[in-house]
Amino acid sequence: MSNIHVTTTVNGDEVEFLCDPRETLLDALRDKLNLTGAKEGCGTGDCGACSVTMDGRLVCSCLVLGAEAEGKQIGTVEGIADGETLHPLQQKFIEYAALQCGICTPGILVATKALLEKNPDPTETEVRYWLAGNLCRCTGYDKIIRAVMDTAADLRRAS
Amino acid sequence: MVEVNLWSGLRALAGGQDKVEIEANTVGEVLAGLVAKYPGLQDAIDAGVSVAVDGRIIAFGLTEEVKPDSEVYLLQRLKGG
Amino acid sequence: MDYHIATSFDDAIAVASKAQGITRFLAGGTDVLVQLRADIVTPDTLIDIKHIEGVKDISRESDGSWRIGIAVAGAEMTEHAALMADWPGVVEAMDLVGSTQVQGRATLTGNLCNGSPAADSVPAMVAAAMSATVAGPNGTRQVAVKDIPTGPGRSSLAKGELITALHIPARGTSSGDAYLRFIPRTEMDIAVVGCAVNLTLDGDTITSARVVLGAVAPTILLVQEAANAIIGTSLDEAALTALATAASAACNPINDKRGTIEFRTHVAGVLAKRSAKIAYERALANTGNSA
Amino acid sequence: MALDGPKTSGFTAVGTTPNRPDGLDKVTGRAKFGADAQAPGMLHAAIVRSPHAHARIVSIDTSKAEALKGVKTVVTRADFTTGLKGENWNILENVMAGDTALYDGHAVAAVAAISPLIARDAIKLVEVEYQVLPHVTNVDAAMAQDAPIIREGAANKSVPAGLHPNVVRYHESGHGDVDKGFAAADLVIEDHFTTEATHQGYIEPHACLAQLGGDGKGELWCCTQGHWNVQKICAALVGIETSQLRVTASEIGGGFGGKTVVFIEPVALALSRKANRPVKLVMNRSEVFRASGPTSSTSMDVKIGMKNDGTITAASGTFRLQGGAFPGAPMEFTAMCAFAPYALENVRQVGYDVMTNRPKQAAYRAPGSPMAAFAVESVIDELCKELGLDPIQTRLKNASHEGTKASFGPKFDKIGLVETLEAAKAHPHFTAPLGENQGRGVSCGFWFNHSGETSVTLALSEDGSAQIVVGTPDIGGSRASMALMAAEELGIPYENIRCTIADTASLGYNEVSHGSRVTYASGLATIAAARDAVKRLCGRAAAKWGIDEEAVVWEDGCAKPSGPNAGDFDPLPLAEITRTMGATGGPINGHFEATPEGAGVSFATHIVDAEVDPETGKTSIVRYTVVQDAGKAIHPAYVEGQFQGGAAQGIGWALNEEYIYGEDGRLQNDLFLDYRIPVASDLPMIDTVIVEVPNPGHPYGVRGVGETSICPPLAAIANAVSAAAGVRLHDLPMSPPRIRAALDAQKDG
Repeated sequence: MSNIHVTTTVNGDEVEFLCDPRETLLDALRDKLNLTGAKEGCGTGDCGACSVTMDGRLVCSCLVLGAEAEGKQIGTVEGIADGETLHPLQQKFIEYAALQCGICTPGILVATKALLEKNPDPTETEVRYWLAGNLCRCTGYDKIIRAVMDTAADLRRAS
Repeated sequence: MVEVNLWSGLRALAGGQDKVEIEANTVGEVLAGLVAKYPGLQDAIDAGVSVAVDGRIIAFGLTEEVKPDSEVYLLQRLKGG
Repeated sequence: MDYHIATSFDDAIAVASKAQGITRFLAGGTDVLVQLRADIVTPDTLIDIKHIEGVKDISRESDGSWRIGIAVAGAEMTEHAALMADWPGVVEAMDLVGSTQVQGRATLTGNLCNGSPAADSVPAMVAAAMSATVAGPNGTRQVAVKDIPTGPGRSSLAKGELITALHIPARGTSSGDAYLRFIPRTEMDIAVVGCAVNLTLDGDTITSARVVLGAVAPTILLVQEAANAIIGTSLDEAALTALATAASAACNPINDKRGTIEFRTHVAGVLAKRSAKIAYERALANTGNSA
Repeated sequence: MALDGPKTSGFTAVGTTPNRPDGLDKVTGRAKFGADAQAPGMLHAAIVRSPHAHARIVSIDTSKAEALKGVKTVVTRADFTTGLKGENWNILENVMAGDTALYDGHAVAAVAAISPLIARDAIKLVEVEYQVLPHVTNVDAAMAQDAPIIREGAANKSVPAGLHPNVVRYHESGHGDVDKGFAAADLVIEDHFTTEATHQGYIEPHACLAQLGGDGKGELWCCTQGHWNVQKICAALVGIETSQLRVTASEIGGGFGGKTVVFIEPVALALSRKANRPVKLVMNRSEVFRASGPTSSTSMDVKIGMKNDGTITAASGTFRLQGGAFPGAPMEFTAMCAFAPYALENVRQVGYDVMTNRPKQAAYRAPGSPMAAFAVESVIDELCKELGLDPIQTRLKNASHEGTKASFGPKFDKIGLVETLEAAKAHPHFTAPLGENQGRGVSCGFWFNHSGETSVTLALSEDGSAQIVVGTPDIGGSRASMALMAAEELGIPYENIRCTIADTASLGYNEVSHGSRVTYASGLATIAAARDAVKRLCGRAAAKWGIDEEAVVWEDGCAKPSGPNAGDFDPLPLAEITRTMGATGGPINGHFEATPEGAGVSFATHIVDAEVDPETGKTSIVRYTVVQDAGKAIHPAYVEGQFQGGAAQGIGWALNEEYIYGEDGRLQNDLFLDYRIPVASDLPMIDTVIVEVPNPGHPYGVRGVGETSICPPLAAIANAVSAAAGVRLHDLPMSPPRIRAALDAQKDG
């Protein structure tokens, strides 16, 4: 079995890893690069806990092969904060109690950050449909949606 | 003597009674007294019971006090999610 | 599993023709990877076709028709305003596949080649009379999308063949398309029933129509009787009732974890009516000025 | 602890909503969950699972798997302890099949290899020869005379003679004379209801990292609701002493009852011992659905008699629950919770625990209660409709209150059902206009709540900060609640307190985080430990001042003389005392080790509006309001979160979630694709009203809040859907095909 050598950029850092062709980007992030923020909740693209961005596009890292990351820009939850300054979404999620167990939180943060970059003024319905692929079993989504809407409003006021 | 109320499923194991008089000052003595009187209850008690004393549901504490006029109910051991 | 990045379609065809065992092409990968992870299909050869020139392009040809590259993701179609204006039914059908995340990867071609009778985009593609360019060791041919799936998980493509582009006809004036599906939740489910309608008007009278059902038979169904029920009408209540009856009559579904025979048969009629109404409104609004 | 009645006013920390201590870790991705642990030299494991619902295991040939490059070891049942009895035997049998595979997904062997891929490849090389046996997965079918027997002799003595051997436990309780009561009714309605098994649906699959040496000493890292329980069971199953196994609970990615038991942990330990290397074992989603612990499915009959004025004259119910291939379906809770909201003179409830060829059920949020409420509250709704009565007024008329003889026997202490009903009645939702095809449903729900063995240590630092060490894994923000309660007692800021979940070697025994017990029991223990520390702080002040310890009081974070007679001394702040504590008698800690008894029961009332598309049978939840008695909300935002989460899970259970078994006895929907939990776009905002009727058994009046919130939704939604569709739904989930079929049946009938 021959492994594939991959060079990619994760959260701005150029990294390299070797992977089996069957391994996913999620496997590579977690097992090769020690970035365990992305979680495997299903392995079938149904739960969104493994959400990352690839060249700016939101994807499930469980549905991307590690080999496909070659030459790409990958963004994970570990890259959302700027040093010790949290992204406004991260701050708001804590303040709004928008997480209980927190297993879905990395994926939801990556997904909502991508949403607000694309659409700074989403309606509640737009937020809900954008996040339909991010399952949360604890919160009933209420406080998550409120945190996202309020962050969006803050960011609009600030810009 | 304390009057102990059994759930009716236990009646068959307690001589057809669902109220049993036991000499007891604690929950532990209630349970020991029940088994002494009706050995058939041993399995059910071993499987886990809670005891409601005057409306307070005691899940474990064998040392909890029972008074002669206490309302005492045997309940199946509580657990949860 | 061998992973091969194809540099051209000829390269992909050459590798696929020589490959032993199971070969899969990787575009969006949202089906290939699920099947790989679940040990349903572990390909011996996986050919990544995303690096071939032009596969990410959406382009309007000189005759007004559209060419969709085989690695164009659903999200890229949704973001393409002119394509959306011409063929909202096709674009919305693709957009219904999976989550936002899946939309970042999944492709029309993949949805077609996966061979699921419940694939959302396929009824819309067939209603739109789309075609595919298929290339293989023996050359290139044009195939109607309708003729590509031959049963669950099966296609009419031969060994070494692959789709190199999809084509949507020019959107004439006074015509419109729509696709609706039924799922129990609001998102993330596989269609229990899907229905696409594409029609053209003369004034307020339907002059041509294609009605296509998904998830109610081993392959998607192009239902001529359903189209006949509304051609020549202005989609009045009687026509809608006849449409629903014809759509339900064409169904040959199964009972499974997603729905019953009775339910699918009934809902096919409901969706046919609702899709036809949307397509009709779009056709009325399509005066040709938008393009 | 002695209670003089709960503190009900003058709170400074309790009732505020500060940020949670684990918030930063969880929004930055660095919180370590079950699958995030690594160890040097770690192997990866995978489990071979039965593809049959019921089959005798004729032989297992592991030689090909063992020959695969990179495979280090394989275990089967032979690698576990023998001679276990009772529940430990059941657990072992479930963790690794013995002679017989009892359900689709039952573990039969496991492999450890140098990579997850090799382990997965290797399990395909383990050759198991099965002799397929007849199977049964439906509860009613499993009770029928011709049903295949899952295991002879599994029934206990409670089961009346003449029942099928698959009926393994029986419950009966009640009081009064139900026949007389029914005779006195103006209207009696009796109906049959079913619910399908659902899964807790936690997003984090079970995961663990185990290390066990030939010296009998082990380390285990796992996601669990209760690591002392894991320690006890795993030690027994692999045959080591309990104290030799140290278990650390990771951050837990949801549990809801499903992580109160063990599935993979003993397997990882056995592999580790045999390979003499650390072993990581992580379930995939399919394994979670097929082989963890879903809830029971039910078949229920409920009969209720009512006077024209709404008075309930009698109620009876029969509740049949299947709990998979082992005893334990929570039918006694179904029975005992069923009529608990109502003050009834005549009531009788019967429960059957039935074995089937399904995975061993585990607790799911108020185990057994939601199904009972579904049946009972549906019948009450029908009675109200037939008699033209208001649903809330009728429930108020019959509501249990302090002193009511509960349907399960004893008298209720102080409870808050009436208060939740009054709050629901006053809520604008209850009288808001409804749109076309919409209906409104109301339901009450009840759960006991639980306490259990609890240990807490509170340690003060020299700088005046405090650390609390608790043993109940934090599944919803409990570390914040503990810190709030300690801040309240110590009189220091919340931010100066850190709460940690200890491993099993660092604290005394703690029962599992279940039964809504954490804020009650660990909270009570935290308060007691803080008071213990305060007593020592007062002692140091007394010594310094040369007065009696009894003459010192603790107020606003300072020791003060209790009055003018005690002496005239400046208040001594906590940090002043701790600064010199090493020299004034040593470290100052507080402890609590006991089993608090006094978890108050709790009630909720939910209101829901549903819209049903009559053409497709699709239901949308358009408005939802939860009203629940929390006793006292320590961190109100997290209480709201529990209310909302329970409602959302209830919505899934009511509308779309179900275990679907095929004719072959295999689970057909073992992925989130077809096990349809609610997604963000399925739900509206969920309004909450926190009612506070203090629990006399807690110093601040806390009642557990985690579970009661899932009791009313099934019924409330069924009542709303039935009102919207104009036809009564008796079976969950109320999926679109079911609603369409009910509408068609009504039209034909």
